[in-house]
Formats: sequence, structure tokens, C-alpha cells
Amino acid sequence: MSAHNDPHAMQPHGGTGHDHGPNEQDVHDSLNHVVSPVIYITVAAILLVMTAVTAAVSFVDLGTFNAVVALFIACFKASIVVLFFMHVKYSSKLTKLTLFSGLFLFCVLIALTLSDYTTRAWGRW
Amino acid sequence: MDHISQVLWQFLVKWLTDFSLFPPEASKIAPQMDALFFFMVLISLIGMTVVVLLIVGFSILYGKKRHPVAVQIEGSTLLEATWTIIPLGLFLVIFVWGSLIYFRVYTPPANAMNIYVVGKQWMWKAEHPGGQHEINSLHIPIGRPIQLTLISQDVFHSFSIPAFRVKREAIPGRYTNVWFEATQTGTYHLFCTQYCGTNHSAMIGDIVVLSPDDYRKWLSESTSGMSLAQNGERLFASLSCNACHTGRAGSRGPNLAGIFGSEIHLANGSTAQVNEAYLRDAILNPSEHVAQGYVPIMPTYQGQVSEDGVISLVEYIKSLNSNDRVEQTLNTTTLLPESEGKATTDGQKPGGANPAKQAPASQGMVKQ
Amino acid sequence: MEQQVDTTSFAMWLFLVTEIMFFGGLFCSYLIFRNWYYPAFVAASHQLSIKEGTANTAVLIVSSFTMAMGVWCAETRRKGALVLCLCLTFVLGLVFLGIKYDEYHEKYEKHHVPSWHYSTKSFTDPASDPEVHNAYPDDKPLPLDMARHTEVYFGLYFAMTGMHALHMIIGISILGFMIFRARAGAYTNGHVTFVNNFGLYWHFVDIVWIFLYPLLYLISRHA
Amino acid sequence: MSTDTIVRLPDQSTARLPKVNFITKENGLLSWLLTGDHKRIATLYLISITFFFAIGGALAGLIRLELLTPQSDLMAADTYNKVFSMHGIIMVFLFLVPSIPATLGNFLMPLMIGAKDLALPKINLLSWYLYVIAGCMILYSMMTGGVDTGWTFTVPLSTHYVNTNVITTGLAIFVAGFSSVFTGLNFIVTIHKMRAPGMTWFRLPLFVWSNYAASILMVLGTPVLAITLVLVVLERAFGIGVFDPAKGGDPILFQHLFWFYSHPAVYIMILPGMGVISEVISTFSRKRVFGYTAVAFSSVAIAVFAFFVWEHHMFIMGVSNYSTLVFSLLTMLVAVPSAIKIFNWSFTLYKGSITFETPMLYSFGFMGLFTTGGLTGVFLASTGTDIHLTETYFIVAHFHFVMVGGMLMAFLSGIHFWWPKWTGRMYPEKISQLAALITFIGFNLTFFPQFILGMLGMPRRYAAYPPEFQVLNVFSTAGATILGIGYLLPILYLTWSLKYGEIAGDNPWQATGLEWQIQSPPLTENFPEIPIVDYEAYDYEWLERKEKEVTRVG
Repeated sequence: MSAHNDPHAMQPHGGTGHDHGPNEQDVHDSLNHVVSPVIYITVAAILLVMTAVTAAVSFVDLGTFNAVVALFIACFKASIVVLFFMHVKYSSKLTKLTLFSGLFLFCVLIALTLSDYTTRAWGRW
Repeated sequence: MDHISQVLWQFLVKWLTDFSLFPPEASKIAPQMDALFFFMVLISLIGMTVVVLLIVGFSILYGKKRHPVAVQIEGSTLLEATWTIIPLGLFLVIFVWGSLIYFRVYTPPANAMNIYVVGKQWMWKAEHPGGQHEINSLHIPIGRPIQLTLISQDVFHSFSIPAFRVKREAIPGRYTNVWFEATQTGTYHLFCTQYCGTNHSAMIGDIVVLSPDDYRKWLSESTSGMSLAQNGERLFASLSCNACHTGRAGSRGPNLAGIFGSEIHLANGSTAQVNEAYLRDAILNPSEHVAQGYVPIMPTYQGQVSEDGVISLVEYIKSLNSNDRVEQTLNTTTLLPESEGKATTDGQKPGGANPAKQAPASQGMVKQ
Repeated sequence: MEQQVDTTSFAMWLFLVTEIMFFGGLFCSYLIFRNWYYPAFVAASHQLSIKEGTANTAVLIVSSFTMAMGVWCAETRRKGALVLCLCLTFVLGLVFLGIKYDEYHEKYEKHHVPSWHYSTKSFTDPASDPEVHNAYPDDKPLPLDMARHTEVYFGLYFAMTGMHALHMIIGISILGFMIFRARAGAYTNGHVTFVNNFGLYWHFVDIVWIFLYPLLYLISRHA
Repeated sequence: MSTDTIVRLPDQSTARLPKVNFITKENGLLSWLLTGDHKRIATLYLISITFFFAIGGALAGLIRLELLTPQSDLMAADTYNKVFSMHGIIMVFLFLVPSIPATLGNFLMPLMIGAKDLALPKINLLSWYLYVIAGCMILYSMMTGGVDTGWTFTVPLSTHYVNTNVITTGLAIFVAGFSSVFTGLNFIVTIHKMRAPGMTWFRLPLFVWSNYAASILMVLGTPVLAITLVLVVLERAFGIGVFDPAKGGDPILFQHLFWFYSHPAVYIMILPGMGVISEVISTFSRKRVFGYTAVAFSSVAIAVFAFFVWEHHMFIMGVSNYSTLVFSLLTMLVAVPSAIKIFNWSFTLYKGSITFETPMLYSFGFMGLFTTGGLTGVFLASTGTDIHLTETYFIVAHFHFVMVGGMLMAFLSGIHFWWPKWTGRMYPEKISQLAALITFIGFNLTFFPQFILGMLGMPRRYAAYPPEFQVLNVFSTAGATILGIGYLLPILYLTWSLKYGEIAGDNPWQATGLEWQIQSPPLTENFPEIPIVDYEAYDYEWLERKEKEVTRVG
């Protein structure tokens, strides 16, 4: 799925050189971007604030938007965890593509399953 | 040697006398489905022939002896496009054709006669509107659309009539539908095709297609004395449904007269088409189906009424075509249930014993 | 030139993608039943302690932070700080499980564990459950048929949080092993792959909880 | 050597197997059980998979014997149910899913891309151990009463209505699923990260492409099966109610989740087989695969579309009529890439220089049977005819044409093709050609009558059936006997060839893949030095030039 979209991997010499046998390469495998603790602290603070916000918002009656807001905040929190704690912001396209393919398929699972449930004529939906 | 030849002889006789290659076409849909089937067989044969010809032909033409040096060919966009587009086109034709048949099989016509089928490990129980019950067999008249409303009491089953080319799973907790119209009298196989446990292969039966006269005769001979709707009426009264569903203005439950086939507004703002599935669900999960303007006070009958009971109740509600009918239920609840004379329904359907008279009423409802 | 993604970290990402799909099946089920049985889900979610849920969210976020710091310590070769970070993560993980245990125990006592003498009393008769009833005095009693569907909610609750807790337990076990190795200086000599990959796993488990929290605890808390 | 073969073997009087190779490098059981070498793990897989195939095959024999007569006389109905359930579970989860990827894929992937090993050798070994654990659990459950749910574990039958070993079997499949995930994950990482210098994506052999596509399916699909089985186990053990209609759960949801994996799973099974066919057809017609990129991308297209079609297993289960439209249409689309492949292989023969060694015969068998299987799949994808044909022997015949006729033919083709590389010795040619022929005939005799049985309406999973179906069932059983011989022969003569086969030399087929440019059996580290790839895949002219140079220098 990801192969042909990945220009980096398509380079003729992509994946060459020192990467035979992971053990040899461990010595210099530290990440290119060492994210500074300041960013970590900021992210953690934002996460804690957002947790408080989402808990507080759930006590306000917004109708169906309660669920929307709660999920939006959860997605936001998850995104910054993925981007900063998990270093995806600084990672290669391959990592991003891998993550994206997982999320895409998750959406396929939900969407196509719901295509049955939402169009059944059984009254519940 | 003698022994073996005898066995072989028996086998040969059996082969010649008891052997079929194609199932009978005994329903209206069967020839339509077979047309598509043979269309696909034709496509497959052509496809197979092309592939086999290519393989055999190239093998002969370009065998090493005859053609010692291979010519390197990269590919051909034109050819690639050809064998992408032609199969795609054919598949799309098949898709449209198949879907038309699918929708036909699973969309019962409004005038279909409804028979309930309850599947359980390991038998089929058919319940005719007139109250006739049968186990592992189904008697139906020729030339009339029959709708089956299927449900299972336990695991998934599948109601399959190969001669009619129809099949539908009976699943627990929900009604499913299928319909057919038999075109040939005779006895046909009924199979359970969804694996359902130990005696799955014993869950078979007969579909008996009768001429209208024979069917009438069968109906009167196999009556159980009470129609489904009458049975439902008893149940309706004994469960005190009529305490709320009085049919009068200001009652606690909505009026059920003429409700079947109509579209009702629910308290949660949605609308629902009242069919068998809806009625079943409303009896078992009433709080999800509160009619607009009513409060959710109806208790659930899950676990108190068997699937057979629910079917009777549904049939009874279907048969309520006027308020008079509801009032009558109220008045007769204290009477013995064998009060057949009160049936006000019109005897459209020819002949048959009293219980069968309930059926036309229900069909009248469907048409609304 | 772009930094080559390290082989094992790519493998870890692929594994996390399988984890997305693993929890995806649960989320898909949740979505369907929530739409079918919304009143039951609201009432049943009121049974969960929002205090404990929020506290657990905070605990996991902080543990994610300490884990991220642990990776940073390993990269910058600070052995003492690394061990400290790992120990903090370890302890926070245990705290999370402790709180979770308390919640499970309460469900057990109230007969809200599916099939184990499951009781719908709290929903058909809210007054019998004064604690929740006082917090949500406007909750109307559920009709019995809807009240029965709370069992599906708790089934999903236990399946989802149980699978999450299982991931936590596996994570904590690996953390224990890592603390020993870290004290021996195994990760502060440039070999950060293991810590880094474990960090990815731990953050992923955190993210799952970030979604479980609003889905299970915060369904219409406004009474 | 006659002119109608490309086999070129070294002079048998002087030829010796290389003294140092991956088999002889280390001795002792432990050196095998703790190995990280992909070739040794592949060998372990080959042995264990053959073992489970034999068990599954024996069960299939029992099924066919029982169906010889209309009554359930050989076995009682519940025994029969256990037998076909076990046949399905073993064949699907312990044979078909791991067969080609875990044996040939494991053996060849690093060789083909010019790497010393897979990216994660320890994970590879772990995956074998998980496979063995899963196999043992399944054997255990088989010996302690078996399981009679069918391999599909339909709820609520599996959760509430049987009292057999559903939990053990479910967990076993869960473990086998992890084995499969780890194999797939290993392949993807290896293909991305371990390619030799110059080995670009479009120089990869098509076997690698198709395994890559299958690996994507394994990694993304298997976890959904895992969670589904976990829910089944939880439902059965604790009654969580998610799949229980009595509690408000939905058994159809189980079907959605189960087929979300189990449909892509059939592509996990068939895609690696397609890779084998590409290699074999190209080699024995001395020609680059016709439309390399189309074949490569059709593998990826199959992998992507495989996830969009699962509901076609549920058309008659009361799902929404409208969603069947979507799924039926998408199913039609997924059939197209398979058609593309078949025609591309056929045209690879065009203007080639074809020889008919055993692997090629099996490949021709594959093409014929897979085409039949694929075309009958369209009968089932079309919703209208699916109503009549599904859950009958038509569907049994369809998936056996694809899985046994397709996948198993490809597996045998591949085993014969790479046997000289794997063991350093040739298999006996004449008898193996005979075995290929027997398999083909036996297969058609076994499964073609089942199409007719299905059209007649004979339901699957029946221990007893109406007597008018007997004639066709007798044919089928007779065919199964022949098929059994067809499978027994390779096991025998391949074992024989381990000791008595001719020495194969490095490249008996004059094939172009990197794996053929090294000694057979290969060294533990595969390549003495990392190769630099400066030629396209299937470049037979490059091979000729290279051989000329060698002879000139020599």
C-alpha cells in the first residue's frame, strides 16, 4: 500500500549501506531530532489542560455536539501525543504513511460497517 | 468378482434413475436467476477458452524446440487496457443484473401471503395465518406470492429452497423476509444451509406446492382450530395489553387499529414504517419505539412471550382494521377464547374453515 | 538528507498499526451499540466515577510525559535521570491499575459485571443507588428493556478497559525489565532503540485511553 | 540434456554439495531451535506446515469417505461436524495462511533482495514458536473433544450453543494470528530497509511484490480477527453480551468483524502463490514477465481492495440491501486485477522459449484452476445468484478451486522450483511431472462435481444428504483418492531426493533472480559480499552476458 507512494524508499540506493543487520547500526541509531524537554513539558501541560476542559465541557448541555466536542478534543490530544511524544513530526514519510494507512483502514472498517447499519430498514437507525 | 459386479450394477442403476444435473425451476424467480447463471457460465466458458487457448497455443508455438530464443517484450499498454476494460465491463453488467434479481427476491410484493417460519435447533416450524402449524414442511398454493417472515429462536439458520432459487437466513432477534411464487406443483427440498450445530444435516424438509383446490383442502384438514390472530387476541387479553391499548381517545397506549402498514411518528422525533419487524421490536423493546405523545410506560415482554407468541400478537395487531374490532376484543376478553363467531372480517378468501378467515383481513391491511 | 528511519522503529510502528486495528474492532462495536442504546449508555456511564476516570487520564498523561523524558535522557546519556524517569513511569502505571482495580471492584459490588448476577436495579430504580442518584438527580428510571441494555455497555466497558489494562500490564512488566537494564547502563551508551520503541508503545496505550475516557466516562454528564 | 529442457546440471561425477552451507554450518537440535537464520526457520516451517497439512488432508479424506453414502454411517453427525471444523481450522490457519510466506517467503525474501537475513531474525523465530504453540493448542483441543463450530465460529452457535473446546481453539487462532502478524511485519520492514544497493522497487522480483502485498493484509487485517476472537471468548466465558441477541447484542456485528479479516485472508493465501507463478512462468519461458508494472501494481490493488469487500459473505444474512450494492460492486472491481494477472502470465508465454518442467506444469495447473475459481467467484459476487449458490457446495468448490487448485498448486510449483536451491539436489523429474498430472486430474474430479452439487442446492457441512446427490459425491470421493496420491507422491520423492537427488549446482534453471547467483544450498550469510544489483528483474540477456564472461575468464 505504501510502497509506490514513497519517493524516499524508491531511491535506487534507499535502504543500503549500513543497514544490514540491525545490531551493527544500533550504535548510531539515536534519533536525528532530540526533542527538547521544554516541548515535552508544554505538551504535557496542554494535555492536562485539555483533559480538564473535556471533563468540564461534558457537564454543559450541547446536545449532539457533546460527543463531537469530546471526540475533537480527544483527537487533538492524540495528535499532539503522536506528533511530539512519538516524534512523528520529525519522522520520515514512511512512518507517517504507515500511521496514515492504519488510520485509513480504521476508517474503512467503521465506514463500511456503518454502511450496513445505517441503511438497514429496521427502524433503529 | 460376482459380488463386485453386483455392486457396480446397482450403482449404475441408481445412477441412471436417481441422478440430476440441474435443479427444477419451480418459481417465478428461478428462470430469471438461471438466465443470469447461464450468462455467467457462458462468460466463464469464453474466458476459460481464451486462457486455455493462449496457454496451449503459445506452448505449441513457442516451445523451446520450435522457438529456441525468446524475444523480450516489455508489455503493451493497449493489451493491458483491453484485458482490464473488457472484464470490468462484463463484471459491471453482471453486477447490475445480479442486483436487480437480489432486490426482487428480497422485496416482497404488497399482496403476498405471509407465512411465519421459526427456526430452532434442529427443525423448521411454519405458522400459517390460519393457525396451521407444520414442522419441517411447508404447504403453499401455486401461483400466489408467498412472503416468509423468518426468525430463529437460537442460532443462525438458513431457509433454502433450491428449486425456487431462494434462500434467507433466519437469525435470532430479528425478522428477515423473503418471497417467492411457485409455478409448478410438486414436492421440493427444504434445507437449512447455515451450519447450526450437531443435527444441521437433519434440519431438512419438504416444500409442497399444491394446486389452489388441494391447498384449500389441506388448509381445512390441518387446521388447529384457531388462527394466529385469534391466538394473538387471547394473548393480547391475557397479557392485559388491552388495558392501555383501548383504542379510545385518551388511553395510555396508542390505538392499534389500522396501524399496520402505516407510518408513525415516534417520541424521539423519527418516523417508522410499521411492519412485522417493527411490531415485534416494539413488543420486546417498547422504550425504543414510543409513539409521539405517549409516555414510555409499556413494560418489555422479552422473556415472557415466546417467538410463537410474538408472531400471534403481530398477526392479531395486523388484523385490527377498525376501532370496532378493538372494542370487541375488550368486550370479549372475559369470554372463552373459542368465540369465533365474532370475527367481523370479510370472507374474501374462498372456502376453508373459520380460522383461515383471518388471513384475508391481514392482507387487506398490507395493501393500505 | 532525511534521516533514515531505524529498522526496528519502523517495525514498531507497523506493530502499532496492528494495535490500531485491534482496538478498532472494539471502537466499531462501541459506536454501533451507543447509537442503538443511547439512553442505556448515558445511564450506565453515570455509574462510572468521573473523578477516578479523570485522575487516571491525568496519571497516564504524566506517565507518558515521564516516558518521553526517559527517551530524552537515554538519548542525552543521563543514566540516573533515565532510571528515575522509568521508575516514575512504572509507579504511575501501577497507580493507574490501582485506580482501575478500585473501579472494577465497585462494579463488582454493585453487580454491574455482565453475567455475574448482573443487576439493573440502579437503572430501573435510581433511588436505590443514592450515590449516583444524588449526583444526577434528574436521571429518570429506565424502562426495563432499555435498562437491560446497560449490560452491553458494561460488557464493552470491561472488554475495552480490560484490553487496555492488559496492555498496561504488559507495558509495566517490560518497564520493570528495562529499569534493571537501565541501571546497568544499557540504554545510555547510544543504544536507545529499545527505550525509544517502548516509548512508542507506551504512548500508544496512552492514546487509547485518551479515546476511552470521553467515550466511556463523558457520555452526556450534564444531568 | 535434450533440447526441450533448460535444466543445466553440473557434471554429476565430480559435483559435490558445497561443504559449508546453512544446513551444515552448525549441528545439533539446539542450533536449529535457537537459530536466527531465515533459511533454517523456513525449513522448520516447511516441516511443521507439512505435518499440519497431512493432518488436515487426512481429515479431508475422512470427510470425503463419509460423503460416499447419503447416510451418516461412517461417523455420527457430531463427529462429522468436528472433522470438517478441524479440517477448516487447520487448513486455513495452520496451512494456507502461513504456507508460502512462512516457508518460501522466509527462505527467499532476503535472497531475492540481496540481504543477509530478514530485518528481525529473532521475531522471525518467535513467529515460528507462536505457530507451533498455536498448532499444539489446536491439536490439544482436537484430542480433548474437538470443536464443532466450523472454522467460521458463527455466533451465537459458538458462544452459547456448543459445549466443545471453542475457547482453546479461539485462543490458538489468536496466537497463530500473532505469528502471521510478525511474519508480515518482518517482510514489510525487510523489503523497505534491507534491499541491496541497486535493488530498486521496480527491480524486485514479482514474488517479493506479491508477498509485500500479502504482508500488508496480514499486518492490517489479522488484529481485527484477534479482537473478534477475544470477544467471542469473553462472550463465551463471561457473557459480555456484545454478540448475544438475548442481551441486545448483535450477532451480525460478529460477521462484519470476522469477515473483515477473513476475506482479506483469502488474498493473504493466494497473493504469495501468484508471486510464485510469476517467477516460474518467466523462468521457463525465458522471458521477462509481460507488463511487469501491471502485475506488480495489481498485487497492491488486490491488497487494497481486499479490505472493501467483506460483506459479500453476508448477502443473505439480513444486512441492508443497499450496502450489498456497494460491496457487490467493489467485489466486481477486485476481480479485475486477478484477470489482469492471468492475461499477463499468458502473454509472458508469447514469443518465449518454453519448456515444461514440473514447476511449469503446476503453474499451468494453477492458471487453469485459478481462472475457474476466480470466474465462479463472480457468480457469488453477483448478489442475485449468490442467494442461490452461497452456503452450498458451489461455494465449497469455488474456494477449493482458488485455495487448493490455486494456492496449493502454486505452493507445489514453488517447492519444486526452489527445491534445488533449498537442498542443493534436484527432485526426480519424470515422476514429479506425473504427480503434477495426477494432482490436476484428481483435483478436477474432486471439485468439479461439487459445482453441480451446489447448483442442485446441496448444502455444505451436511453429514447426510438426499440420495439423488450420491452419484456426484461418489465422483468427488474418487477424485479425492487420486488427489491424495498426487499429494503423497511429492512428499515421498522429495524426501528421497534429499539423499539421492542429482546435485543441482548454483543455477539449474538458468534463472535470473539473485538467489540463483549463489551456491545451493546457500551460505548462512547468503552472500559472501553484499551484491550490487545493476540489472532489471528477469533480464535473461544479462544472464547470458554474465555466463559468457564467466566462461571467457574460466
